Amino acid sequence: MSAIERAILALLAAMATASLLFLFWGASPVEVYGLLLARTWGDAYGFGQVLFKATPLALTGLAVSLAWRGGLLNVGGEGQLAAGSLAMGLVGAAMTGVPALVALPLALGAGMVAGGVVAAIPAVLKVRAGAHEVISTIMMNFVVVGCIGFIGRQGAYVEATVHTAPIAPSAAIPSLGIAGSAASWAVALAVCAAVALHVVLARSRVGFDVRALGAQAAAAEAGGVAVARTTAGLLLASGAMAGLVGASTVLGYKGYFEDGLGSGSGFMGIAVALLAGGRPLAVLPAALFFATLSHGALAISTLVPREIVDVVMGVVILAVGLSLAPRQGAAR
Amino acid sequence: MTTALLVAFVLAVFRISVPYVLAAVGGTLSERAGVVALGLEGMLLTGAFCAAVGAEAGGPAVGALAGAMGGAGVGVILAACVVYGRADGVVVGVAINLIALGGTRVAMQYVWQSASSSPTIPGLSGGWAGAAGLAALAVSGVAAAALTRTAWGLRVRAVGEHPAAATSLGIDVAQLRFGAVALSGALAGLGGAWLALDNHGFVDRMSGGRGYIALAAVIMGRWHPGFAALAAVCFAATEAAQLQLQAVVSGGAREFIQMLPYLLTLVALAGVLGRSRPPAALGRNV
Amino acid sequence: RPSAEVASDRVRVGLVFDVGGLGDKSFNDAAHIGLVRAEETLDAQISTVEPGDGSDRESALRQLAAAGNDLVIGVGFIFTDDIRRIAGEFPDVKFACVDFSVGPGDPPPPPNLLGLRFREEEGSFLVGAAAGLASKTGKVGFIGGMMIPLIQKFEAGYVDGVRAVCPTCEVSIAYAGTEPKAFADPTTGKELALAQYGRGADVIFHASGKTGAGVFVAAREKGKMAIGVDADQFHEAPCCVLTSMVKDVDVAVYDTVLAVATDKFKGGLSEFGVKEGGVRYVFDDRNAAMWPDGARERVEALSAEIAAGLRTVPTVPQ
Amino acid sequence: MSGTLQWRSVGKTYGSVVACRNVDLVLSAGEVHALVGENGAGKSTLLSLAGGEASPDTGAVSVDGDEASGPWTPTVAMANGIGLVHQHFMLIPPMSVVENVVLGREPRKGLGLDLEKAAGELTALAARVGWTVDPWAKVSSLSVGQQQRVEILKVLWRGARFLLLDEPTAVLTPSEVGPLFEVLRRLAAEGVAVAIVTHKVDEVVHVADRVTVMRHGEVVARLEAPLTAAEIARAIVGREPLPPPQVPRPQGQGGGLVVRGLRVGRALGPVDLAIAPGEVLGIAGVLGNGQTELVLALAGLAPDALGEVTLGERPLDPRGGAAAAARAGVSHIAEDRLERGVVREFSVADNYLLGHQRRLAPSGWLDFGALDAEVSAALEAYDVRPRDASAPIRSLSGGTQQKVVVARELSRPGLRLLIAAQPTRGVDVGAMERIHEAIAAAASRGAAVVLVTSDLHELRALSHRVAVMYAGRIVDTMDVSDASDLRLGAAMTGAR
Ligand SMILES: Nc1ncnc2c1ncn2[C@@H]1O[C@H](COP(=O)(O)OP(=O)(O)OP(=O)(O)O)[C@@H](O)[C@H]1O
Ligand SMILES: Nc1ncnc2c1ncn2[C@@H]1O[C@H](COP(=O)(O)OP(=O)(O)OP(=O)(O)O)[C@@H](O)[C@H]1O
Ligand SMILES: [Mg+2]
Ligand SMILES: [Mg+2]
Repeated sequence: MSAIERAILALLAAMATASLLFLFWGASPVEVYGLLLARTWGDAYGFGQVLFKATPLALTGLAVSLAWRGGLLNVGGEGQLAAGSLAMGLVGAAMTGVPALVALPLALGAGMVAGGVVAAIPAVLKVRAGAHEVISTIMMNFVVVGCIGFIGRQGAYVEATVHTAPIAPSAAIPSLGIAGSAASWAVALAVCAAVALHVVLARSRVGFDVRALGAQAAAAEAGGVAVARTTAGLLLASGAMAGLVGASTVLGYKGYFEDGLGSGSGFMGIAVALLAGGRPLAVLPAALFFATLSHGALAISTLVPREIVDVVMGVVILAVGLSLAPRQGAAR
Repeated sequence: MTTALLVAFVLAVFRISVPYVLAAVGGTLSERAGVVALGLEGMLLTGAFCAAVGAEAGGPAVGALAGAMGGAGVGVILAACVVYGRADGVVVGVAINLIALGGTRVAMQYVWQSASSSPTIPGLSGGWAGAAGLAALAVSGVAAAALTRTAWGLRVRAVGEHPAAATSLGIDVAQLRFGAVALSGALAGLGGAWLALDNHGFVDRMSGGRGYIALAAVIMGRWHPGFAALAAVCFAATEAAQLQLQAVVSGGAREFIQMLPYLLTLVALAGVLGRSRPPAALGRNV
Repeated sequence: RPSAEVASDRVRVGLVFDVGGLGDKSFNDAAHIGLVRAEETLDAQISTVEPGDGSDRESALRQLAAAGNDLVIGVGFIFTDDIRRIAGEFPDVKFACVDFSVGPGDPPPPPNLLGLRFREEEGSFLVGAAAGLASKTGKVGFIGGMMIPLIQKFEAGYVDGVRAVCPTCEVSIAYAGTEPKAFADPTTGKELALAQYGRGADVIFHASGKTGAGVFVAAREKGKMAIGVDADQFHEAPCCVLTSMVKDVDVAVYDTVLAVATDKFKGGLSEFGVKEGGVRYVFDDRNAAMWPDGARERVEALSAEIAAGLRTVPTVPQ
Repeated sequence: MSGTLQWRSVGKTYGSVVACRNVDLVLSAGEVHALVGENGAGKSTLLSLAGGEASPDTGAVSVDGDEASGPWTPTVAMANGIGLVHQHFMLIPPMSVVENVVLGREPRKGLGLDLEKAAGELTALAARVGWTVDPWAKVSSLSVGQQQRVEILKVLWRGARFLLLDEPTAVLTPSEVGPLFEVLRRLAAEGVAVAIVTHKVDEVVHVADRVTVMRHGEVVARLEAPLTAAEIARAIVGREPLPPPQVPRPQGQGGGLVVRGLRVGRALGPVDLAIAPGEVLGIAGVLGNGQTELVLALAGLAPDALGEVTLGERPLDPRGGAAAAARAGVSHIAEDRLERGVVREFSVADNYLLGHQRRLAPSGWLDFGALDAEVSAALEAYDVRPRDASAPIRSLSGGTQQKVVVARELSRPGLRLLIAAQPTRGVDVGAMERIHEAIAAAASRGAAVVLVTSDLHELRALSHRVAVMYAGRIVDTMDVSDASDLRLGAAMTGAR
């Protein structure tokens, strides 16, 4: 079975599950799906919102995929993207009068650095003390949220609000202008990132090192891969990728950082990466798919509880997981 | 600290530790059998929800039972996918947690017409804290004994370390893993039930990441039920201290007090406890 | 954006809930009650949306505005910026925002947007005074949900109220957290309350959404007093709820619908304090027994002082 | 037909691979029966069919003439007295010996385990066979030879009458092989039927009463004692065996490998040694006496190593990582092929690339054209079958995988030091010849060669000098002509 066939199968399974839930709720599946599609791909605004929602998912999905290919599970996307977004908001706000050619890269760079810094602690713990990155990145999520609250209240937030001052216009990423939707050119950034990551993984020496490390660390080490350096670098790069999420939310949409902005995409990025099997190019459709469900949820909430969509997303991941499972008797 | 405050603190530690300890012990069993325990969060949440439904219908005892069964149900689904469906444990864990999150909210709207919380349910009075805390610790002791002293425990360890070896000796690896994961679900579900019963109600996302912390405890406890329980209690103690300290500390330090448990975990991970070795076949299908 | 719906005489109202959503037994439920009353008495046609994460809020507002509603209401300060933006895009639709926040230097809201603001500090002051009078130990507590300026307003008013009647009283302050989760974490609420009770506090005021459920559990367990928030929360712990700081969100919502229905809607800011009867404390047969003699009178006097503008209550913790 | 284990016309295919075809074989009480053949000939498959770990597509396995009525599972096989000792040990390292032995058939006392009882039985059983074991020792603390005893005791404790051993000697040193064979003979004399798979022809001559030779899943010859090595080798490869390769004595001195005071933790050292360019130093010793650490340190993979290593007068950092070592001209045929030698999930080509990725990506981008050319040439030169660079390496037989590893390591330009650790373990006679040739060729091109092997034939055939390791040190060094069994054996047991 090819990857595409598997994905379709998983999708069908999830749709069937959802249909049952809809029926149980007394809503016609046809009607619900119709509404879901009409409000997402069926109208310009909805499509724009899908693109907008897909961008953070793609970036965190790429972040998780990258680490995953090197044998690491980065569960710290939430913290990394929050830190990156705050940094983008603060640096963006400081860019008044600075031309876009300087302001935008600086703001983006600040987000990547902040995301990377958050990932640095798990990275150091991993290579120095052998600490499991799943646990340390989860802990970092909690720590970062606390730190952001502290920084915000110590003056980073506009008084009596939970958001920072607006960014300079030159640091803003232009909107795509799709029917008033929040979609911005940050979409292009995500696409470029996916392509770049794909090329690096498939064709570069570093990418080969990462793949070898992920497949079998001891053999990679014997093959000249600097395990500690590559592992640490990988986590940093993954954090930096997640730190880019603010490009879509802060620079491309809100124009400032707000407490909780973009949260949830770190966690969903894991699901996106899993659905994509860790392949950067497959991350893009996977992100679009989850974004469609996520935005469609709002539309169908008049007919059925919105949260059914969460269940559907879970079932999709489950179905993909099952369809990827090695068949009986196959080589281990 | 006066004696009264000390007692209050100890009771708080007991109360807070119950879900951590039960989930950590469950997680230890699951991982010792070779199945990644990433689904603890979903088990806790489902357990809490089922307990609230059960308690509303038939009182706290029914609630506790329903919680354990709800958690076990999640465990069964997870085990079916991982053990018989041969899916990756991490993937299934992520999926299960997402389904539990959405599923409890959907079910809440069905049962209570509210997406955010249940009505007040008959729960357990404050006096239960000590008993529940001790019972949870006792469970960890029983689990430790079962792992090291019984044939079942020997087999569980074997399938987690070297499933091929176990198979070659006629042991049904799938069945053992299935049982261990279902049991871990029941334990975590019971932990979730405590959350609901202690608070006389269920609220959306009630587990609040405790499943992940319990997983951290499993690792910090080096996959030993006793040490995992100890790690869980340490976690509860820092959390309790954090909550108690809030009553006396003010200002910007509060954020840092709230981070205390997580910071301590990071410090512990930084090598204070040394390196640990997971079960050799953890996460590997046969 | 043309509305595809058939025009009708009935006033059409859409409402978007805050995090926590319907069933939180305080803020969102209060808004819902006002809306339902409008449906029943004004024959309003209502629809509601519970958004998920952040960006859904704007989408939900937009969805309701585009669907031909006459009035779209956002429940919660977090809607402030989104609703401003959308109000600009849909000049023919009227908007209202509960807990609309205005920072220094913010422009006034557009003519089709009404910001509904409550002076929570005033109501909090009154229940603070009640707490100071009812406390036998001279120690009272405050438990906030997420540590944000809005909740710190409650804290500031409460502390000031306690001090006004009992300058020597100690007030312990605690917050459940710094994430939105802190409004939905009864376990932490219970622990914080038990910690404060354990240190001698005998009245605790919570402003923490669903987290407060844990505060009430603790109050019942310890037989100590608690103060509800947003709605009258007496039933949460009939033994022990001294009073509640009621914020009449339902009235504000109902009045706004009424204004639209009768073509009297005006944009701008609408403030609800003690004077307007938008925030108040609860004293009735059910809780009277918990109030010491003369306490009621004392709090009434303070209330009158505030209503008359003789007393200003701080909005930021001192 | 009592006391017999019989394969009746059994056939087994895995996908498109025919592992066994129409095999008839009888194993009788009292005999030691050797199963030989090339890699992938179907020997292990035959054993696993008997052990109930795989079920035959055609035919059946029967014990004492009776075919089992139900499915032939490991449990049923065990109950019928079949004891299978796998090539890769089926022991659980962190558990004790007795726990490993009783697993699946635990004696109980109330709710708990009765390990004391089992430990007593185990000690008695071991004594009967002539071994001493500590039932409470952790398996991970045992030497490979001891672990193998545990494996054998494990099946005997379960009442095995048919002892099936898959390549039991592949991991043993010569000094351990002899005693094992004695035990096997003794068991056979007691009425146990023993089947043994091995690639070492001499061992067959030494121990077997009868020999079955397999090729491509079929039985191609049945031989009976008295046996000659040449006859067996001919039957296996289907042609005359090649003479061992000639490695010319090195001419020049200096510029080779010099090691001074090398230590790795407590396991190794201090060790001093020098190897001239073109010289092969064979290292003998019982497994676990520091050979592994020595190999890792020379390959740059020992982070806790101390001491001085120079190669061609330039320093070589034993902690510096494999990449630095490779730049200095070091190639490493890893001892544990499946862990360190190959990335199991990678294709043949990607495995070839491993360790060459810097050379083949001078700009940071991989030069796939150059890689393809090199891989095709290597597959051709080493006769790797199938000639498919994109096949996953795990689909190749162990010997073929090893050929890819050898090809990769010997293709390093500027090769100055070749470390070959157990280069032909588990490899069939044909592949072994090819690998020996390659090592000899590397030496004659001027590389210093460290050959760590437990195969004395290999050691003597390739080495110029032999060093013996014991307890982390080199206890004896001799010219290969002086490396008699007696002298080697004495040094390996520490009795110098
Ligand atoms: N589980 C399996 N799945 C697929 N193919 C298999 C499996 N086991 C064995 N084979 C194939 O069956 C053939 C016979 O394998 P077997 O292990 O019996 O060979 P062998 O004679 O033991 O080889 P060696 O000397 O290398 O140990 C090989 O071609 C192998 O690739
Ligand atoms: N599950 C499997 N799938 C595919 N091929 C397999 C499988 N198991 C074993 N084989 C193949 O069977 C053959 C023999 O396997 P075996 O386990 O005896 O190892 P080997 O080739 O003897 O290697 P070594 O003895 O060096 O460890 C090899 O070709 C191996 O690749
Ligand atoms: Mg074999
Ligand atoms: Mg073999």
